[in-house]
Amino acid sequence: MAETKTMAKKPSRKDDPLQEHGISPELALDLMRDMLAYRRFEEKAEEAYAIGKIGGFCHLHIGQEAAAAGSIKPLREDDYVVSAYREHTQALAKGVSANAVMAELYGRSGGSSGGKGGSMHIFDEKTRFMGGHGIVGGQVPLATGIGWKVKYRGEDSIVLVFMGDAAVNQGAFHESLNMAAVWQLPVVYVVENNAYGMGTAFTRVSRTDMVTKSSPHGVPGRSVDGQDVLATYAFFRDLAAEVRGGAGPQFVDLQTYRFRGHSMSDPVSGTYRSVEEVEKAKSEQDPIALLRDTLFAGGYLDQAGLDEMDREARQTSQEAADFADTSPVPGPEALYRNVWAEVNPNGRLFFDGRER
Amino acid sequence: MAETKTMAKKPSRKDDPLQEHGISPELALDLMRDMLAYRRFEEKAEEAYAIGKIGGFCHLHIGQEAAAAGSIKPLREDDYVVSAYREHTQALAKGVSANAVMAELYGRSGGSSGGKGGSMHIFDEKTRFMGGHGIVGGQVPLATGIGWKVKYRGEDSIVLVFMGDAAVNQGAFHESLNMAAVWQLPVVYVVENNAYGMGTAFTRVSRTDMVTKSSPHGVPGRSVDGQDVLATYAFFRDLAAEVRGGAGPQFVDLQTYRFRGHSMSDPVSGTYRSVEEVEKAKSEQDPIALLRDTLFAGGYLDQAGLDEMDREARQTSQEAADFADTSPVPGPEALYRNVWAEVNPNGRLFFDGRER
Amino acid sequence: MAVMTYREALNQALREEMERDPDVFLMGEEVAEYDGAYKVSRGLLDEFGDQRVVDSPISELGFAGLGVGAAMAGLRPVIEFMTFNFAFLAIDQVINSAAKMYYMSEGQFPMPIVFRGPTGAALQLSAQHSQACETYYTHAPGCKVVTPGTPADAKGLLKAAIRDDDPVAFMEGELLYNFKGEVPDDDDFVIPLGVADLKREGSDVSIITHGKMIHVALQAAGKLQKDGIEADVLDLRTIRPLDVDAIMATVAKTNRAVYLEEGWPYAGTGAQIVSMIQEEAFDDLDAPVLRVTQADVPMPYAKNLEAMAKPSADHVVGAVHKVLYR
Amino acid sequence: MAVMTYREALNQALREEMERDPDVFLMGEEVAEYDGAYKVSRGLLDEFGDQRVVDSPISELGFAGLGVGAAMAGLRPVIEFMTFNFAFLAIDQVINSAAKMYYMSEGQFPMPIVFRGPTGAALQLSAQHSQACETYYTHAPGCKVVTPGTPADAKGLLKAAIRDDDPVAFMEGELLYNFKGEVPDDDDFVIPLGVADLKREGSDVSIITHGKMIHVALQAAGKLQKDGIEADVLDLRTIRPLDVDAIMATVAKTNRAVYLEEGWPYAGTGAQIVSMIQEEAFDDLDAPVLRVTQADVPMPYAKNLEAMAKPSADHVVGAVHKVLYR
Ligand SMILES: Cc1ncc(C[n+]2csc(CCOP(=O)(O)OP(=O)(O)O)c2C)c(N)n1
Ligand SMILES: Cc1ncc(C[n+]2csc(CCOP(=O)(O)OP(=O)(O)O)c2C)c(N)n1
Ligand SMILES: [Mg+2]
Ligand SMILES: [Mg+2]
Repeated sequence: MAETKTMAKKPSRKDDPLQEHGISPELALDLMRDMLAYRRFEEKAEEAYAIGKIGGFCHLHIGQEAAAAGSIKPLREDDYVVSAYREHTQALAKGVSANAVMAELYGRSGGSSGGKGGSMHIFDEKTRFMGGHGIVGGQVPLATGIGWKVKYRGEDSIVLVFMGDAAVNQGAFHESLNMAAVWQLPVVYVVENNAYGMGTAFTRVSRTDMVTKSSPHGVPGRSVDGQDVLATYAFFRDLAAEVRGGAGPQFVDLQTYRFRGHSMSDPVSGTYRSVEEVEKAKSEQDPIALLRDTLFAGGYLDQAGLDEMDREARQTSQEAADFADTSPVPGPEALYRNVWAEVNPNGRLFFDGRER
Repeated sequence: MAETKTMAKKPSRKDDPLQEHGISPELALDLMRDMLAYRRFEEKAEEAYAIGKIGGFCHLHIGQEAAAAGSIKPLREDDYVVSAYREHTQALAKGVSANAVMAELYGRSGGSSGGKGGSMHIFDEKTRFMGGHGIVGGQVPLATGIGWKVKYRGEDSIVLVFMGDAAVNQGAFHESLNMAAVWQLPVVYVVENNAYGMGTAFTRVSRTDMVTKSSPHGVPGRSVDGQDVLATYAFFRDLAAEVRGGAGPQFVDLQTYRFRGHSMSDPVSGTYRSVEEVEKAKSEQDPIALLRDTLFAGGYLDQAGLDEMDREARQTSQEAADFADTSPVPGPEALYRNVWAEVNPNGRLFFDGRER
Repeated sequence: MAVMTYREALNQALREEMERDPDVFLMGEEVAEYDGAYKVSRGLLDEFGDQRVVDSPISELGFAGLGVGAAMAGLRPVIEFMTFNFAFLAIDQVINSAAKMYYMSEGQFPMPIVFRGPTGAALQLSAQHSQACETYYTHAPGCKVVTPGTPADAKGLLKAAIRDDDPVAFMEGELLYNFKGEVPDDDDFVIPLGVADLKREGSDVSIITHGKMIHVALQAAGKLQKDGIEADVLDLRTIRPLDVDAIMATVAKTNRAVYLEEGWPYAGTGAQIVSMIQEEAFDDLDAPVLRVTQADVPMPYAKNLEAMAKPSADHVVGAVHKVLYR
Repeated sequence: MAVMTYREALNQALREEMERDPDVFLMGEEVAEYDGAYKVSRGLLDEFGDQRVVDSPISELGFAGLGVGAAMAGLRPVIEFMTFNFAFLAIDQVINSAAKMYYMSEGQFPMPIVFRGPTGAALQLSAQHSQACETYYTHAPGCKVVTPGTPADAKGLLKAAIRDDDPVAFMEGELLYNFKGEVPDDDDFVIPLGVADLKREGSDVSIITHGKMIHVALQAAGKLQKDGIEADVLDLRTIRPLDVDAIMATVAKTNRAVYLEEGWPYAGTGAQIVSMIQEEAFDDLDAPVLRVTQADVPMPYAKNLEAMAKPSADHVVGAVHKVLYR
């Protein structure tokens, strides 16, 4: 676990974190743009949910933007990303358009799944964003299978799969890591460790540290400060290279924090965490503020530049909302479309006796 | 893992293993009687299967007798034992009569489950032998729940659950150990590590050693030589005391070897293990022969005494077979009996439209 | 009669049974500190403590099996699935362990356990969170299935389920939790399993249903009345045990029936009941028994598609007209 | 026509499809070095190597989900469950992932995966190893279910299932593996899904069934002939897609039907088909359609009880006499 230490929260920063992490000013500014885009996108979704434009469960990623940008941006286009239901910004990071994601949240035909998947089921085959899955832990075996395909075909893509801290208590997690280790699959299993599964602190459902969870399977585990986008980017840039080089499956404890409630239907704080705890995290651990300070300190960005970036971010999310709003709802023919990929010429497949 | 070492195979024996392990001559002789009884019982079952008196799947414990005697004999009457489908001799060890177990294998009304469970489903409420379960790993959560009850009621029983080496790759195993650790349940999770799951060597389905499998859950793991009944007895005697004293859940890698095929329908050896490997184990790792040598060397037993013990063992198993043979098959009324514990006064529960 | 929500009725049933029997405990995700994802267990942690109201890890297979083991050893667990959609992970322990234990052990181990939580669709929760799961639990002998549609039924049936010595899948409805209704004050109000309830009387047609669909059935009955059609609305309340006498009685009276259910058609509850009606009341039938179900598709997210997919009062009215040859 | 066992027919189908398409691979417990628990994959490891014939750990949920992920990424996995009894552990991945993926993604991810293995009872394997699991897979839209009863059907349908772009639960029978029959030599012999097969012709009554029960049905038909009763024996072969035309055709011909299946009655395949018959062929029926199923109990171990529990030719004969009012 030597690396655990070196990667742990608050690495002793040198004068210039960009240099420390080998990140160019341009890239650092891009990461700022990305995180702002995610933040404004989620805030727009929050607004839209409040006025009933978005329904169902809606899980926001606010506070966890660095985890998305820092882990996904280092990937190649032909790498795969799989996630759970808190995946809007991860989809954006992998290259799905804000319009397509927002329209999906709105349940419109312009959405990434034509409005049939919704917030928890963003899929985009082109950018290899493989969902968007609602059963806690259910995406972990899927990612393992995608890694299997990469190895089977002798390709050099890698697979990044995200799960929450609570998902490591699912058997599917352990079964998957064991198989990935046995077959040495190019899969990086990333826990977005925001310390809580809904209202349950991880410490109440585990006696050990997150980073140990992969140990019985022979999958190396490391922790990284997921609020520090530069550290996170550098970490995943290097890890992706290792895995592409044949290092086999990896486990990452990506330490972050959720600024909102579990979903739009849940309270931000309550018996399970105090208002103070949340406020403290917001003021000290906001990944956007942290990068801003670094960029200001290094003279890479000033307030005017930041305001301009933010204006763009707000505009993009506003345009996404406008696109979603004007995108038509799915037509009735969509109801029975794509239940079956192959409607066999013989035999009945639908049994509800309704007209189609 | 310090203990792992000290407990590992071939402990450096002092002149007298009985003294080394604090085991009285009487107890050592009892353990010999027990193991002989198990061996002869299983051989009788083998015979009966060959002539069609026993059907279905029948998994023998031959070669693993020390694992049963050494782990279960130290327990109290009010301790619980739960197992999988290779459980005949474990049931005997916990105090279920040879007659009841054999009659169950024969599918007779005198069986422990009235002939309705069979070889894989030996249950005996009186002796707290809690089955006899056929789904690999399925018994592990059950044992965790029995441990929950012990803690819930503030009792000081402990629970011993047996599983095969292949079962640790089931999610149920990991979910259970995590819960047992979180709630500090008095459960000892014992892997009867006979190195193979059917035709699959453990090394082909795991990259790590068995003893590490409990590590992410904060459950201590230790290995013990399951062919050495004295070492095994001493180990479980001490461990039972620890757990009864509040040490919390434990994990044991009980190293043993299967002398027969996976079940009566499977070959003893084949592509998955060589005849030589099996023969070597039989000649060097037979738990009965190992104890015999110790007892002879220490002058606690001679050939005549052993022959007498063996005669008794053969007689007991013969009597069990005779009992089973003469025990009536279940009457037709047994078919619909005990599907429901409570047949509600209202409403229909059976839907086959048959006469009952 | 007190008026309370379905949620409060369940909460009362849990509280009363936990007070009555120290062996009853509640375990599941978020049931304790969070008061339950749907607040069904509100206040129970404070009243009964963390040994009897227990937050579990997200390990459905594990804690369902833990409950089964605890029941083998003599406790009476109430295992909450946040929703039955997640219980697919645990179904091995429900079917292979709970439903068979008593039989495999020839009566040595009764299985007094309740698995409870919402089933079926709420609003726009999409394909993985909107399934009506009854069929997965009714098919195998050894498991009872209870589907209350009103606060009174929720309270009386949950108390009966907890007292029952067999495993019970107790299926609630997320959209029912806020539904208000009268509940008898009787502090030991128990509704026996296996007794259907005629929620409305009519003579022209029988609308037979269970669970939250009773409200759709009653809505349909109201619409039908305007066309001068009087419908019996029979709420089965428990689908195993099944009140077959009540089913045959309403069919004998009206000679025409429609089965309404929330789930998918293929091998649904309706399929079982329709096939029983034609088998046991063949000569009473003046028309085939029709079924109204969810559209035979995974539940879509889009609001308009979800509304189309769900069985509606209009679907029921249409089916009733068909069986009346109108 | 070559005569071969059901096992050999499956083995041929796997070999031919793996030769035909490099994306097809077989994964499951003991499928490689052990040649399969029931030797269905004999020789395939040597021929295709350990990347395409893969021994898995005992992790049903994990390797079923791995297959689903591999299918999302473009492979065509054949996942073997040693038996479907063990697939209860994996059903979340079959229903929540495989059956819904194509719909949730609006057609972006077809799911060309086959889950195969034996279903139903063999001999004295007791309650946890003797279940007919069809209902758990037919209920949810998105999953196809195939149940071949002869070597020819086994070969032709497995090839079709592997080529199908939807998830298919391919259910075999342990007691069928040694069953011999003729299989066309045509080296590309494929039987399309959704086409039933009239295994015997008669005019007095229709015995409709699927899977290994066709042999019980034919046995019953033989007995009935002695009493001068001629039975149609319709083998559905695939129960989703379902050849409804063939069902209605035989009912229209005989006006009397019995559904025979190996599994439990409540919400079984028979319930679905009987309810469809009364709905779509009401006026063709001269008698109620009866069902013959396993006794509604977990499978007991004792030989005599197991024999009683299984549906037999005599049960079928009895039901036929009833529908003929004999
Ligand atoms: C199998 C399953 N059980 C329960 C749920 C309900 N649920 C959805 S998210 C969640 C908490 C997950 O927490 P975590 O894994 O930490 O992810 P986070 O929400 O913090 O990102 C629960 C209990 C579910 N979707 N699936
Ligand atoms: C869930 C499940 N999968 C597969 C099987 C079939 N099966 C029975 S025993 C066995 C091998 C288990 O090996 P191990 O756990 O090492 O126990 P052992 O037989 O060596 O005692 C398998 C694959 C099963 N019974 N349950
Ligand atoms: Mg979390
Ligand atoms: Mg083994």
